[in-house]
Amino acid sequence: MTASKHQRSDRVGVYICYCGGNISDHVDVEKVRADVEKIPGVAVARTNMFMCSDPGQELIIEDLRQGRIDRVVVASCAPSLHETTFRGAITRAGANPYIYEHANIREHVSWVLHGDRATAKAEKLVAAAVGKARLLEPLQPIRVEARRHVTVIGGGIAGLKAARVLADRGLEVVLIEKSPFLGGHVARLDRVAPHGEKAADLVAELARSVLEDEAITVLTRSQLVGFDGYVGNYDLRVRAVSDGDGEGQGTYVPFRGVSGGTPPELTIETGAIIMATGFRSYRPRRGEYGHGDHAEVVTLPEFIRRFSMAESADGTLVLDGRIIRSIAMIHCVGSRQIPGIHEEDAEGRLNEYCSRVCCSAVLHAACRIRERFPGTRVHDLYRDIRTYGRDQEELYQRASGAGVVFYRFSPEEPPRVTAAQEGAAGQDFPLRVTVRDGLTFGEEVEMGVDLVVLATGMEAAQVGDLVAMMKLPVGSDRFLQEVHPKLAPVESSVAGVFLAGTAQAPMTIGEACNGAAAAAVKAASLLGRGYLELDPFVAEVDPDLCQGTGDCVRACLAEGALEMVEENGHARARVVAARCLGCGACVAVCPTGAIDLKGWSLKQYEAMVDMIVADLAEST
Amino acid sequence: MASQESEGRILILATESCAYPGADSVGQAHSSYPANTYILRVRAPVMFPERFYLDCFAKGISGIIIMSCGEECPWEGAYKALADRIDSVYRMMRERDIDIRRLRLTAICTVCNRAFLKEVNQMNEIVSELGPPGQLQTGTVQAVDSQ
Amino acid sequence: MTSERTIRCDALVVGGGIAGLQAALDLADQDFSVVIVERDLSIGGKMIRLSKVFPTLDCSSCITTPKMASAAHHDNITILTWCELRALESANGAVTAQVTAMPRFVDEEKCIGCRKCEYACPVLVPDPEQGGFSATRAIRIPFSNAIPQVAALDPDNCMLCGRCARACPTGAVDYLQQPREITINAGTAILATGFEMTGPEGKPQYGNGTIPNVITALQMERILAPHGPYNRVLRPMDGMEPDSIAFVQCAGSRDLSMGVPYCSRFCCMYAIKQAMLLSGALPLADIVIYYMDIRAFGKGYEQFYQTAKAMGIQFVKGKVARLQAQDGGAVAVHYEAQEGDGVSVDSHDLVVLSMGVVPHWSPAGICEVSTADDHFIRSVQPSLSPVRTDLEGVFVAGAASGPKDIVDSIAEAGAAAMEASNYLTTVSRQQG
Amino acid sequence: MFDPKVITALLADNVRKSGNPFGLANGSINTWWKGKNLAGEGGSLLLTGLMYQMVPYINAATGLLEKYEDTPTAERIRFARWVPRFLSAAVLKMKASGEDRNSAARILEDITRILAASGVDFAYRPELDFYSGILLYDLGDLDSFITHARRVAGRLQEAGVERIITVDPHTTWALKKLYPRHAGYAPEVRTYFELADLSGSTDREVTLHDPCFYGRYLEVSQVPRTLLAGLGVRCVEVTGSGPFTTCCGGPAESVSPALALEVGKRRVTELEATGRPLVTMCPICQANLRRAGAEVMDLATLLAGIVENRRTGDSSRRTEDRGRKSEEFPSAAIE
Amino acid sequence: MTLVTPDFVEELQQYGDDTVLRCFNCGTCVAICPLINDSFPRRLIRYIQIGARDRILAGGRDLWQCLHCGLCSRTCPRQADPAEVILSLKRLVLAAWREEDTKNV
Repeated sequence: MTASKHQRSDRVGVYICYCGGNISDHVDVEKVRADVEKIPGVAVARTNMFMCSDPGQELIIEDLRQGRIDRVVVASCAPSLHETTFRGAITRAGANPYIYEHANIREHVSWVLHGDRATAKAEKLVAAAVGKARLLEPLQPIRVEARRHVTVIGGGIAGLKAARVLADRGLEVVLIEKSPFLGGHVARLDRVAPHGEKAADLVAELARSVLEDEAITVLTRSQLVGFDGYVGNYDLRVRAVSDGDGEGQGTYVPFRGVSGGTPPELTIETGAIIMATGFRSYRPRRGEYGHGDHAEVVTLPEFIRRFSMAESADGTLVLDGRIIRSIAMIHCVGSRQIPGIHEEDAEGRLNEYCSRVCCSAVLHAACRIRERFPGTRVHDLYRDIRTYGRDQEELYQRASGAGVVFYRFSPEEPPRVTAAQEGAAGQDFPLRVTVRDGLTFGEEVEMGVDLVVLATGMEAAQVGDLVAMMKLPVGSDRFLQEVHPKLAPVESSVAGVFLAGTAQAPMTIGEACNGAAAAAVKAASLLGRGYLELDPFVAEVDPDLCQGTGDCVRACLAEGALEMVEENGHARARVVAARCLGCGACVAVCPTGAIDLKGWSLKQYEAMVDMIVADLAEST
Repeated sequence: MASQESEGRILILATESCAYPGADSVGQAHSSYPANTYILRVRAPVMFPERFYLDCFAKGISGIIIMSCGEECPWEGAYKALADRIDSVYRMMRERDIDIRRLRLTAICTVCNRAFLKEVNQMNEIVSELGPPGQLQTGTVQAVDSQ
Repeated sequence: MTSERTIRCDALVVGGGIAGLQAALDLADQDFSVVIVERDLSIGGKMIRLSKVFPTLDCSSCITTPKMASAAHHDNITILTWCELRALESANGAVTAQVTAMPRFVDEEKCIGCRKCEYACPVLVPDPEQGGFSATRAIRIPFSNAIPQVAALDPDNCMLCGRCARACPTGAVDYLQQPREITINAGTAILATGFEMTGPEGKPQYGNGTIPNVITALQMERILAPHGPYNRVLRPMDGMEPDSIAFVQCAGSRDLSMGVPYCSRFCCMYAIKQAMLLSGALPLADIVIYYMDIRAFGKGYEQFYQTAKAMGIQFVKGKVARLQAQDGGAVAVHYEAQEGDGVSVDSHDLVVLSMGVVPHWSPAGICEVSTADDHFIRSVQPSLSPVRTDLEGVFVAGAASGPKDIVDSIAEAGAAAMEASNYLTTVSRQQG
Repeated sequence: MFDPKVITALLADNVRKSGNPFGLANGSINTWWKGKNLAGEGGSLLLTGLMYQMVPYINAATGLLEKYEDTPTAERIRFARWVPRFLSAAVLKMKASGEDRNSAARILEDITRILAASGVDFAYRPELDFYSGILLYDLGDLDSFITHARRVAGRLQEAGVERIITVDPHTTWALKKLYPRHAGYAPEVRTYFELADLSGSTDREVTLHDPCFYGRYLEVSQVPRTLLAGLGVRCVEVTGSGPFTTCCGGPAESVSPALALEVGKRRVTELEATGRPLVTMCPICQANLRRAGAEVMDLATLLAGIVENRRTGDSSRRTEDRGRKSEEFPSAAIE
Repeated sequence: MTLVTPDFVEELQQYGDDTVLRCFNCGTCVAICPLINDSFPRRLIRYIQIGARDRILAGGRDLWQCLHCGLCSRTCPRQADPAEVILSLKRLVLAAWREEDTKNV
């Protein structure tokens, strides 16, 4: 609290710009100057052809240096153009930049009004700015010490990538993974669509470089159980989970990943957290496309694993000793579900979103089958082919060229998988798939198959414990929710907690790695200096006025930005500046006016209104 | 437009991320609108308590337009809190016999020139029709430093 | 008038669209100094010219301007607009770029963006920023929220009458301005050169651009923008309010016969978005989207698509084979109604083409970074590090490496900034 | 529509017997060259492929088929095993109009003038001017086409022909693309307008109808445009042009004259929208578009007219050619 | 109900076509075709893809409505060359007819 809290400045300098006629053609700038000079508190009022020019700025600097003024108002164009210019000039004069207020008399006056009315309105706006300026306080950016340390939760591809790039940037990293292995779902793939890199290579190389890096502590079979603190200064507790067996550290185990070490129970002091908690593969309901009823119906992940051990019989695929002459692959299993058509899960939920990666994954698998086993037919049953990404459409083309036959079904009439009827023509296959095919003019077509592969989608990982503990928002799709898809796409609403990869939404490996690096760059920007510099526009409590009602805490939009503390036996509100967003939601609800927003205070607005209505008061 | 312009003063609380640049955009387009409009730049209008609005009317402001970011508000939850607040201001205005058309909550984007002009002109018509709000409480105004 | 100027910085970002701005901000926020080189008169790229953006239907300008302003006011960022990259080399941990600052014929330092020149100019030209639907002047600020707010004179249309120079309060108009060469010495570079849309020209099936009331999606963006050319939805030929609007998907993508075999990725979503906005502006209009596959793959996209269906927007599966002008400005759409009557010809008042997305810039002859068959910049590690090119120290972000929606471009820009930062860190460690 | 099975069999039979689809002796239809004193040796061989010469017979046959197609008889006999006996050589010969024959002859003569004016060294040998067999290929009778093509190729190879100048798109396509693949014969093939190098000047506008084979399959539609532009003729384009040209309907004549007419009419409407004189460079296109009601000039007529500075486009010009007595010439039938 | 028998594609390859599987059923050929007001080329292509040989033979004569003008092939987004497919089918149908005739004789 500064001593001058309730005092008004008497040394406001007002500078009015001609803007080369843009203002002065419509506003009588000299009249404004003359009238403004009479406003109480105004020490100096000057005009200039171009306030933004060096001579214009010099006027301000000189007056400040000479001590003629201690508050500045410039009346010129829109603040978006030159507010920073004039704050800069004030800084150059050795003063605090926050003693500045801007009056917009070009965009809001001279460009929309002419004649006396323009001059009168300009005067009012300048007067209002003076009213506010008199109450302005010098402010300092809020400096919060921050640990140059990031904790990454999840040892899948996104977590590994985030850890890798953060360590390269010189930050310390702890990587926490629940399972004994690093690599997540990617480790369970064989080759990666659309280019066909070996998933094992991708994972092994990245995981080993993470394990070998001294700046990264890898904790496998570990779980986050405690979360406390705030941005830049989080305290985490990690506990070992007795889940499964590991191998020697750094060993690559096919379809499981790279083995990590065994963790101690520990506490981590960290500056930021990256959520790379990944996804869960959709598990078909019993009976969904015959899954569970027929052994020949498998999910795509299961198929990929078995296919890695495929054998050939004269160019025909052999899986687990069974000759596979014909395969049906069905898209959108557990994705793009529609209320009223699809069955809800046990918790009454539907996966209404598209899982994004399945189309390419299916087509990639289909190409691999056809190219390696030309004797095996592949039927692809889809709703829309979504080969959106680079080289993905080409994969679709390649699949067509390789002889994959496509069928388009509508969600209202999905394919039916049934056991083949005895004696029916062409039915020496164990299963038959029937579908009303949009491509064949809506006719029902039928195919005999040895295997049905279901392209199961992605579901949000089960991280309810973390969500509850860290108070993270989740979307209606149950994935972790970012603040805004474009303005803050990897930021969660908890400051210093970022989202990476499929924790946020279904993504390809490339997209997950991009997401991870994008989250990492935010963490690096945040913590790079070892301290955070936050806008000074935060709430401020006057303990003398605070009655401890707690209304402000309830109104606060940011978790933990306001708290109640005991002070001399009285409950008082306290602002945690590092968490305050500066929205002012608390200001409105305080019954005693004890809380206000620095730099944008309610009192300042009241002063502005007073200036706008000042002549009304005179006339009464 | 000038001939129909009311003497009543209209206060516009415009959010710094949406509506205030929106008003700048109207200026850039040189679209004229009534002169009795005073645009104040705010971070989030959710900071104003009920009494702020009532005081404004008491001080002689004839109409207030809150130009928010609407659903694009950068503060999650602020818009809803604001809407609730305005409902309660309306209640209080009715109790005090102040025509609730004098206060309006709207969303204006950075390039919503037409919407801006429409809001301003409509409010101008309203305050022309209604005249100044009740009796002035000079006491509040005298709080202005007048040495 | 030609003057040499050398700028030193940590990172050069080529392209000031949303990807370039995001990458620059993410670098600058780590205290790296950044120079953005933008070919256009303003930063903001394609995004600043859009109406609203899917799937949130946020006002595009409101999302872009804060990023533009942060970049413009950032202490660590220098923005060079109207600059052409002539050469970009990377060697020994350093990047050197040659840039030509094209003449605006207006002194950037003196111009205060007041537009007096624009009002004085007697030459009316079709406004490229409004899809050519409205007029602007031969000297102008390119569009209302352009950054910088500096006028530029279009020498192709200027008739050198001198009125702008007389009107200018700061004497900024300079008819003799010459190109200036700038050398940029940086530690790393990010290519965020973005995309361009193919036009209807060269597509005889769609009338080669000669059929009235067949417009491109970017033109529709302007019509729908709150500060668009008509202030409402009208069709360009006769100002009629269209009762029936068609969107033709894959009008320049997924089509070997048009030389763009790949998917342009975001057309499905913007068509759905435009359809939704249209149905808001013209509640009684019939809106049809002709498509092959609806690719609503991103977060919230499928739900957006289903909402559009529920709003009554029609989705017709079938690629439009041909468009034909009809009497009264209507357009005949020829397609196979696969879920209906087979060969069909439907008439619409306005047709919007979702054209193909192609790179905005080619590195050929400028930079040794290689491109793939699709002409976009090649990523050497498409899975683990999609932002990496085959030129050391040079990274790529956004649509420069393939069509990408805004969300994906922003994420990739962050990733490019991260990798570029690490490159700088590594080089300085090695050298220091 | 007539039974394609029967039509195909009939045409294949005719080609086998006479070397052309009508069962007429090549010598009896190929008479245009007489009295022209064309060089028989040296340079490239001008090979008309007899397409222009066949137009009078195509018109005659189409006229006859047309009469039957829409009758109740046709309904009953649709796709039946029915031999249209009126398609006999004798009937066709009788029905072929003298004017059509003269018109075709004049176009071919114009082509020789264009070649001469361009300084092209060419020879014409009526006994080596064969029908390419293209219709058999189009109808799907690949075996018959190959048999015929091999015979033609054999004769040309035997005569040492390595460079060929063609005058119509169908023959050009067949010789350029199909003969190398199916008959093992790959001479250098150029159309006459690709070789044309003309001077002259005029100031007029026309609309070109690109034949499918030139515009789409061979992609040479820019060649006549450039040539014309050099002579002061501007081409006013329709959307369906070049590689995206719209079919004239002609090729359907043999199975469905009604269909051919319908397609032709649609194309005529498209073309006539420019309001300019119509020009094409294919005898089939010209015949079918004329049947659909359009005035269509051949490119050769236009070019020759400009070079010789004569007025073109008047179908009744040069009446002195009319009724010129046709001379018989030794058989050019194969074998 | 049609039972899919994809082997037909291979049979057709003898008659020249090897592009039919490239077709992704967009319908361009159908709507661009100047002469047939039916789902003509794609219908046949689709029948080939699912192996509906009998249907193709039953409607074999309709193939000859195709003028081989090539517009469908030119505009085909997948370069599936519908015109060439039709030509191959004509050959296949002719061969089938001839075989039938031989049998009858």
